Amino acid sequence: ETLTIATVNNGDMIRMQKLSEDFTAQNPGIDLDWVTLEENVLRQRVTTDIATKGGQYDVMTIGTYEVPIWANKGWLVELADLPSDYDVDDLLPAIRGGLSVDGKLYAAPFYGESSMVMYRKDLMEKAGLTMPEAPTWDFIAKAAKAMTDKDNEIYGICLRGKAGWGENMAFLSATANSFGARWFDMDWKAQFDTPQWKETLTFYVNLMNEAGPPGASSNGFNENLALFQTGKCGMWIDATVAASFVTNPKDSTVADQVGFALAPDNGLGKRGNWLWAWSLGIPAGTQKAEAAQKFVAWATSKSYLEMVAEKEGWANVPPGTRKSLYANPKYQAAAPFAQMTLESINAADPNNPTVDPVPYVGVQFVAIPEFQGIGTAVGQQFSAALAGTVTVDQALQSAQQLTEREMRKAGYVD
Amino acid sequence: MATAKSNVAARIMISPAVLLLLAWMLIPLSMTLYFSFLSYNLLSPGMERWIGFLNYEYFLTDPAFFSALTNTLILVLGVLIVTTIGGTLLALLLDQPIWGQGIVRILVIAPFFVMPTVSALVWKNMFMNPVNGLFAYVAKSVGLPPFDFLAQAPMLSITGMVAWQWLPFATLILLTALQSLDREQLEAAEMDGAGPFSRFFHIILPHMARAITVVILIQTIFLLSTFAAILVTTNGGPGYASTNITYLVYSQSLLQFDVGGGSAGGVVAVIIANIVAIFLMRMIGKNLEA
Amino acid sequence: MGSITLSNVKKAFGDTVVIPSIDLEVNNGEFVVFVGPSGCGKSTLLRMIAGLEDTSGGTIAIDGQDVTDLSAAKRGLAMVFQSYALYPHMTVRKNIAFPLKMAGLPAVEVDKRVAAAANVLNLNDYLDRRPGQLSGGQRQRVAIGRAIVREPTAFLFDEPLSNLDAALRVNMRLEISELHQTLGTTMIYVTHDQVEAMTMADKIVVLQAGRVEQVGSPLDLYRNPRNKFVAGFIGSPKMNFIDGEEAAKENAATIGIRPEHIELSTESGRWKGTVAVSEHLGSDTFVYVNVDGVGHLTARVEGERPVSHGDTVWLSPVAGRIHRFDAQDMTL
Amino acid sequence: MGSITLSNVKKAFGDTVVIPSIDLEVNNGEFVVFVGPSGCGKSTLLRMIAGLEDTSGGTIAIDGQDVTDLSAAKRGLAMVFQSYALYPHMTVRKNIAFPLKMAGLPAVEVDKRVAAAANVLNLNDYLDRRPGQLSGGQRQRVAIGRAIVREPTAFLFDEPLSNLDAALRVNMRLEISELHQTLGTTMIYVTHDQVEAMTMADKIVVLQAGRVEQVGSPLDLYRNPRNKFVAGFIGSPKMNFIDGEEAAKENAATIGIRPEHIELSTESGRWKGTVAVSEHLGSDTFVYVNVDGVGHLTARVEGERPVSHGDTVWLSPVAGRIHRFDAQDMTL
Amino acid sequence: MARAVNNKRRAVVTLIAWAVGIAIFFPILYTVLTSFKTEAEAVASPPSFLFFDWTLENYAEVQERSNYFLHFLNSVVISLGSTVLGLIIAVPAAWSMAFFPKKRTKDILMWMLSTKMLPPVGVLVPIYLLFRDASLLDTRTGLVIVLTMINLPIIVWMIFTYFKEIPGEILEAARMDGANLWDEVVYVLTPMAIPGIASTLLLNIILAWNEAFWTLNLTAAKAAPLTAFIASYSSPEGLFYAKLSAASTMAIAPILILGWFSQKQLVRGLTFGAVK
Ligand SMILES: Nc1ncnc2c1ncn2[C@@H]1O[C@H](COP(=O)(O)OP(=O)(O)OP(=O)(O)O)[C@@H](O)[C@H]1O
Ligand SMILES: Nc1ncnc2c1ncn2[C@@H]1O[C@H](COP(=O)(O)OP(=O)(O)OP(=O)(O)O)[C@@H](O)[C@H]1O
Ligand SMILES: [Mg+2]
Ligand SMILES: [Mg+2]
Repeated sequence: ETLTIATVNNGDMIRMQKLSEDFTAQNPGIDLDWVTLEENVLRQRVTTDIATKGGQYDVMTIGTYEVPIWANKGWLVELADLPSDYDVDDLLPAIRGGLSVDGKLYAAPFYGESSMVMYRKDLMEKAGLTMPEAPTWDFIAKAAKAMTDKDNEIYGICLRGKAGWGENMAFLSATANSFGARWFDMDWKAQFDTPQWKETLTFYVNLMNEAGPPGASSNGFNENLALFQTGKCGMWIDATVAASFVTNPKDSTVADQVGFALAPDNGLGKRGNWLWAWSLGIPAGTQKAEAAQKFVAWATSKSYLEMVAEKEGWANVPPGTRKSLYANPKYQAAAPFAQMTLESINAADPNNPTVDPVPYVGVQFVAIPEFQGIGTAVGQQFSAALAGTVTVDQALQSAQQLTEREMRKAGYVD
Repeated sequence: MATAKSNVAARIMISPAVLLLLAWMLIPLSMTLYFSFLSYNLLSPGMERWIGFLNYEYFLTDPAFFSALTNTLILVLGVLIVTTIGGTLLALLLDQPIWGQGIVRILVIAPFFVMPTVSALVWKNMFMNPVNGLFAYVAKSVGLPPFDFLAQAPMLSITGMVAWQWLPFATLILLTALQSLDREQLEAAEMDGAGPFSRFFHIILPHMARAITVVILIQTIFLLSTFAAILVTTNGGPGYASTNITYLVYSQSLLQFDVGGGSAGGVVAVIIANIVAIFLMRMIGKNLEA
Repeated sequence: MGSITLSNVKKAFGDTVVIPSIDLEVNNGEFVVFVGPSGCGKSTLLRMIAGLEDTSGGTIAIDGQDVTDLSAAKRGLAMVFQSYALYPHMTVRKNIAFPLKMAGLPAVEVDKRVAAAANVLNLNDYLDRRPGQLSGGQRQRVAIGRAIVREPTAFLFDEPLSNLDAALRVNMRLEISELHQTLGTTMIYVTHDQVEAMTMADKIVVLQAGRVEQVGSPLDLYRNPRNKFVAGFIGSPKMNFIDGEEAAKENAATIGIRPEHIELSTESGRWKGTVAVSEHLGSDTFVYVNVDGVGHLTARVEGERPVSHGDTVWLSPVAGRIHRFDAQDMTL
Repeated sequence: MGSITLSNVKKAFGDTVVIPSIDLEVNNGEFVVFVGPSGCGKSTLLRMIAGLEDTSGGTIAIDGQDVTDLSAAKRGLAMVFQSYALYPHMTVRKNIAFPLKMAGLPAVEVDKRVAAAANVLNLNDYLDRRPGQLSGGQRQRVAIGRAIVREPTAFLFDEPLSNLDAALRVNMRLEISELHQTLGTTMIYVTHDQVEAMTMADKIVVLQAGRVEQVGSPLDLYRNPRNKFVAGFIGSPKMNFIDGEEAAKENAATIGIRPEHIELSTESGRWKGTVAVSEHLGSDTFVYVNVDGVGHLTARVEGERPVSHGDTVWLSPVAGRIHRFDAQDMTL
Repeated sequence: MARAVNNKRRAVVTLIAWAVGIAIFFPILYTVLTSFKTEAEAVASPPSFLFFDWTLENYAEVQERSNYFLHFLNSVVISLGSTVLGLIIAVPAAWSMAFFPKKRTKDILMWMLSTKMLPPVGVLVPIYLLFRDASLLDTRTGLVIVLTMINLPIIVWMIFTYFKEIPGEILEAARMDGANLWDEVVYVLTPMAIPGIASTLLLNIILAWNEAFWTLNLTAAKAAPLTAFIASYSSPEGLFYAKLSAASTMAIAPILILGWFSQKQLVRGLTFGAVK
């Protein structure tokens, strides 16, 4: 029996691929075929496959966005037969909630993340400021300007600018939440014409223009990581998983100078952080559901974490899924960002993401099928605003129009 | 040379190619046509319903459509202009007797062998990146602020990248054409008192007209469906600044999984491609006959 | 005016010396033909005169003025190429007008001159066709038209008729001769067809391996070839050469007799032989005869002679028409 | 054996009738030459005989057997093409062996026959070369080798020499004639060069616009052309035609005199005229004369005659050599 | 009759030509160089060209991470397979069009080319569904079929222009020599067109090798060629320039080498009848 597993090409997944001999040794008779793809390609491939029942994959790596939608359509196998030592209750509640529908688990989290502030202690010190544990946006703006030294290629803040619902819109949606904005009101009416959005976007564009790196409108996670690692960013607000990279002296020139803080807020009760988990799900069409479930259980089990710790050190364990990991002193010692990560994850509430009530689930996304398209299209507009090719007002207006258009077409509003 | 028997054989021999291509074109195309009248989202299977021309209405009134159309034209024309002019100049250069001609030719050909994705990645990350890219480094070392190519001039940058890939192709064809020019014609022109420029414009260029047409035809075919370079570098942005028709259809059908809308876009793209094709064939037909 | 003087002109391609050294005088208005076997340097010499090829040494003067370092465009010569080298994308009119256009003449003048040239060459009906739509002879005429329209100091022709079929070649040959008579311009003409050479030239230059073997009028060369090479090269069918005993009788290493200077008899004569092939042209008969101890001889007989394969015939050279050569192949 | 009979053979390309109807008999062992102006249907006729082109009507029989519907491969004929049509990717040996290979002969037999053919054609030294490495004449020989190796019932040649230069053409002409004498096989030969026609043919077929104008031996056609067309077509230089008064004197609409049948005198004669051009070939002189009231006449004079442009000369036809034609151009 | 050229002029032209050639080649060169750098050096400023610590660790890592050989093999099978299949279909068609031209022949040829203008995304979903039903997803066979169909028009055109250059008389000569249709094609036509067929083969292998839309969308694991291999490096976490360069080098090297070795063939064939 051969399982075809579609994975995203990030470090933790690749490591799992390398360690999978452990699984095949335990389960003779099961072979693994890996399809490792870049995130966007992966999403496109697996979605096409599952929606057309192509049946090419037995295990898919999917995110918290897909799981509720797909589970509702009955496309995913419920993970009901997990082995007893799996300990479902050990999963972090926020994550588990995001992967369950009606209390049933449809995908097992491989790693989870939220977002937080990473900053350079040395530069902060040089600027004469101290980073509070839970900063406000005003402080961030002030610090960013103070740290910026463009002549030496030091930019106070690096934020995502590359268009995409999972790129700049992840950051901006989450940020908007903290500014009191939301995607839709309870009647699914788009909200980009509200002052909250205008405030969010103006703040973002101004901040980036004054203290951001050049070319920010094409920077995503990867580009910002490279910038931060080479010492060109004062602060970076992004995924918690980045913490282990920026503190790894092998890749990072600033490893010993990184500090962490919660994502900023504006005093409205919501922080600008998101929640995401790359998870393993099993498509309903597969003939090999049993073997697939064995694999999923293996890859997301406690023992897998221990195996990684043993082989690669605790700092490299996939984070953000299990309470037990954060309770583990060895992990806390090896990962100085552990506490901050946990707090960030706990601070996100997918079911109640915004200041004002919304009809949808999801912090930095809206869990409806149409969101990928809308999110990316809006992302394009905001990216253009950042690049300066349109004004903030124009970008918001276009965003409003296109969102209304798509929602009308999809039948949410008349 | 035709006898009745061989004519029958000729018909039989051509039919596999024609029938296969006909099938390849008609079957998916008719499915696409059918889908284009449905409300069909891949993520909502089983909810397809007939909605008439609504998909077309949405696609054609999409604010992105107009810029996609212009961008498609800019890209195709831009690359064609760069490659034909550049290719002609390069061909002229490589036609001269030089030492190590073989090696230079190899160097010039190389970009044609590079996968479009790889090329886009390399240009984007190692050259055009405003912080780590080589261009930024050069700009900084002469005291200029680095230019953010992909954000400030996305179409220009993409055109440049694609042109780099197609330049060798144009050069090769034009070079072969140039080398087929009867040297005596050039000498005759020289005797007739024509200087280098006159010789180029009156003799060489007209001689290469046919080759240039072929370059234009083949490249247009490939350029109309440029997509990897955009996907990898700008994702069509910022805004719609670098979205072309192909990318727009791609984003409809594979980012939004709106098969109905994507199919409508596909049909529109087919129509546009055919308009271009008819136009090109006219031009080619004229030039290939002579 | 159009006199051309080559002094000590040399040409080498890399290490290969193609023309060791040539001195040559072409007088104004003369029709000079270069002949010689393939590869002997005819084209190279012509191209050096044209300015299409650098000289490796020596000087070329046109009308007394040294043009050795002048570019082709500035020498004021016109050239007609073997391949015609017409511009395929231009109409006949444009082809002919091209040199004038390059010279920057006003349109009215251009039209006038093109019309005149077309008249001379009977091209009026074809002015708006492309070269591809013309027959070989018409193309040839266009090429000439392009040359004459500019009124050059001299014309250079490089085997201009070799791509035409036999009948057309005869016509064009006459046309070029007439043109020369009409215009009176100096012409240098390269060919390997010695009928052309004989009929057209005022002066023939016989070349071999880049050296001038003999210069003279056609009949001069026909009658008094300086050596065996020239003797064999001029005249058609080729001169018969006989060596050995028969030659010794005439006190020569080799003797040569032209086929038209052999008399054929079915009764008696100097050499007895058998007919191998006889070709009856109506006007003449060519008889190829094997003569024991002498070899193959060709005889040309006027009119129709009823000889055929296998017949025994006698051949006799016409008195006074025997050419004698020494061991160095020089005429005695 | 190799007799070929065409009965009422027609050919039309679409609506264009190229050959209205032709009857022709080629006897075994004959050397038949098709001549005629360009486009008259020579190649078409040959290709129909070969089987490369369907007939539009009538029958073709080889040795009495109807082959009209047989494919080219099965008619047992061999063809030599104008372009030689050698297989460029095969050595000379393979080229010659190809038809034998197609016929499925055993390798030993193939080798033997190829060797024999190569011997006949003097190709032994080139057997391992490719056609691209051969000279024009050698290629021509390979093409012939490919034809003879199979011992076909008849050979078909379509202008096989027209791509060769003058000197080579003479040689190859002789070789083909010798070959015919050696093999004795029927040969049909298309040419527009009438020297070839005259010298090679047993029987010449003169075609015009798809119709047979006359069939006969070369000298027959030379002496007794059936009409003006044949008279003008056979013989070189071309027959002089005179009409009007001078013709009326002979009771004809037109009279014709061949250049070799005109006597030239500087003192007296029938027609007085001025020399336009005189071409001195050494062996002969061609004199082009303008005669008032008669037109341009060409005279061929043996040897060297010191006449030149502008001289006044008298021309007289040789008695009994005048051809007379009626108003329908038929010989009287 | 090439004209002799003096050496000074030649030297100047050589200099310019080399400069231009190196400029055009530079991105590839730089990629290859970068693949031997460490990640830190890859983004270092100022960039280093030759004087850095050469390392093979990127290749080692890429090799460890993905099954390069499988992807490579798939690429070879798919590009070769589709080209050969295309040739098998195209040769008879081109033969027919070149030697038996009809009034419609040119229209057919142009129509064939115009099918190449169909934007692939427009028909992806139908093809995907058809392939799913025919169980061709993620199979080499499936990809061979798709790429054959995509490149068929180009193949037909190229072979057609090649055949056009072969004089009809040669085929007639073969017929006179007793060859039937099959002999004619096998012994005469095909060998004569070998250079053309070779260059068609090459160009189409290159096109198929680099085709990144269908190969990515119709494969998963088993049939995925090198384009999919690249897709797994195109945006890993962190911009690993050096590893990306190594993967890129590995993906393009085979075709680059093939192209270089056969460039004479390729150049000859790339004329598409553009040269008369
Ligand atoms: N560019 C060149 N490089 C080297 N050798 C050359 C070049 N051009 C001509 N030659 C050589 O110079 C010699 C004379 O050539 P040329 O073309 O002048 O001969 P030709 O008398 O015109 O012959 P043909 O009658 O065949 O035209 C030949 O041996 C030829 O090979
Ligand atoms: N395939 C064809 N379709 C239409 N007309 C044709 C075709 N082949 C030949 N013809 C016409 O048939 C006539 C006879 O042609 P053919 O080639 O037999 O002439 P030819 O006597 O061989 O001339 P040439 O001496 O120029 O070779 C010509 O008018 C020609 O245009
Ligand atoms: Mg020459
Ligand atoms: Mg013919």
